[in-house]
Amino acid sequence: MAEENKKGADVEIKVLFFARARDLAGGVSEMMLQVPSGSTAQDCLSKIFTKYPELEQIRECMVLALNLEYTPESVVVNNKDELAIIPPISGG
Amino acid sequence: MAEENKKGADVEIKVLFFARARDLAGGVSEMMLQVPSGSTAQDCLSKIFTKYPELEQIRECMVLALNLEYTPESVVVNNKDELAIIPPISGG
Amino acid sequence: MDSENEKTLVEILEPNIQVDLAKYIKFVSNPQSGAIATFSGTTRDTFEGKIVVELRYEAYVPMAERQIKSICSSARLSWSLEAMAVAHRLGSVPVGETSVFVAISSVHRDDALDACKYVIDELKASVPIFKKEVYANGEVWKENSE
Amino acid sequence: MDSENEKTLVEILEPNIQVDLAKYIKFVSNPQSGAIATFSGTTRDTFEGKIVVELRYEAYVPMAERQIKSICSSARLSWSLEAMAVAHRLGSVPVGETSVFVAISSVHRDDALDACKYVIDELKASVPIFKKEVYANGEVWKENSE
Repeated sequence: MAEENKKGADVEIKVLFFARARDLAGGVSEMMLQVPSGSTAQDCLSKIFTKYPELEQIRECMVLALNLEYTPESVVVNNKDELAIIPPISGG
Repeated sequence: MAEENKKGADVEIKVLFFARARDLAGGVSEMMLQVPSGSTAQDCLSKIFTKYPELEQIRECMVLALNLEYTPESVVVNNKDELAIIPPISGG
Repeated sequence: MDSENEKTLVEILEPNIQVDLAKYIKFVSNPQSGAIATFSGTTRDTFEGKIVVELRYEAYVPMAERQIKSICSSARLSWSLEAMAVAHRLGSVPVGETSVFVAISSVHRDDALDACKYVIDELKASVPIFKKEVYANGEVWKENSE
Repeated sequence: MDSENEKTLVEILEPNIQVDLAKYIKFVSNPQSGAIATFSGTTRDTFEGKIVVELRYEAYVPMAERQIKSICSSARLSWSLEAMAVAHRLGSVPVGETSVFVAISSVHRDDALDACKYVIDELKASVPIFKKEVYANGEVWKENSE
């Protein structure tokens, strides 16, 4: 993936919305998102929140997962990564 | 039962032997025992141990139950009581 | 609680009767409960390197039932429990089969889980049930160390 | 242990498939084990005084499976365990039915009992599964408080 992350080139990631996050995103469960190479998950979130401002309601209680692992927002995303918006969990 | 416990009159109890206690009592699982009124469980034990001296092997690790409850040896037995010799337990 | 007796089932099973786990799980299931914890004690094939053929259990049955009921009542004082079932098999229990089963339901999970551990610990510590381990070359009455 | 993967079963069940307790108990049963601890989470009929009609679950399935397997591996570091099975149902789970089931076997009972509590606690704390409570007059996404 390093080659696809050349300075200035865009990377495309898949964003997943679950449960209340999906509801707040108007029922959308997944979307593709283009961001500049070197962008962090937080940069992605800014674009996502611009598109779906209702998500602000869970801004303080949601977490992120990148490629099936919980991740801090400071992580740099790579092309074809899968970023998930995880609202408060309630399994069991 | 109080009337049957007049000073000097005998009381009759049932004695039960379980597991290793039964083995040490030659396979006897229960016996009737007459003791003077006012006798304690310890008095009963003395007679039982005279009859089945092999029981000395578990003297330090056995406990007693009187009428389905664990009991100290100092308890006074009454007519028709059921006294059980409980070797080390191992349920489960 | 008025219906405590109806919600506590204690059974000492005669030889050759297997422990019916589904029956006891069903007994403790109800719409009020959000949690069911269970514990099964099973015969394992080795003990301290010796090969176990089977375990043989006997009990002072009426006292064992009384003691187990007392343990259940005591557990209800410490935790908020819905239904409880405790069964212990007698006679021969072959390797892999269940000798003792505890099932407890509660509204919240910690109550059922903690009470389940308490009940099996107390049962092993105080209920007059006796186990003989049968090896290929002998047998011995066991003593719970705990 | 070489065979750890063979001895750990994790299943996220599609909607309308009930949790088959007997199947998972059988999976964890084996001659080496002396203990099996299980936990069932079931839908209860009321929550904070409101009448619950059903719970509806969804999950980030591949991540949930991965997280649960990670929890099982972590449990094996803390306790000596034989086999582990964890199942979680998706879709609608009516009152009285099981949404989550954990079954763990071990040689000695404390390992299975303590690991069972750990696994359900961790599952509720970290696995991306989401529950909507459906009442007679509305519905709400839940949040595990623990």
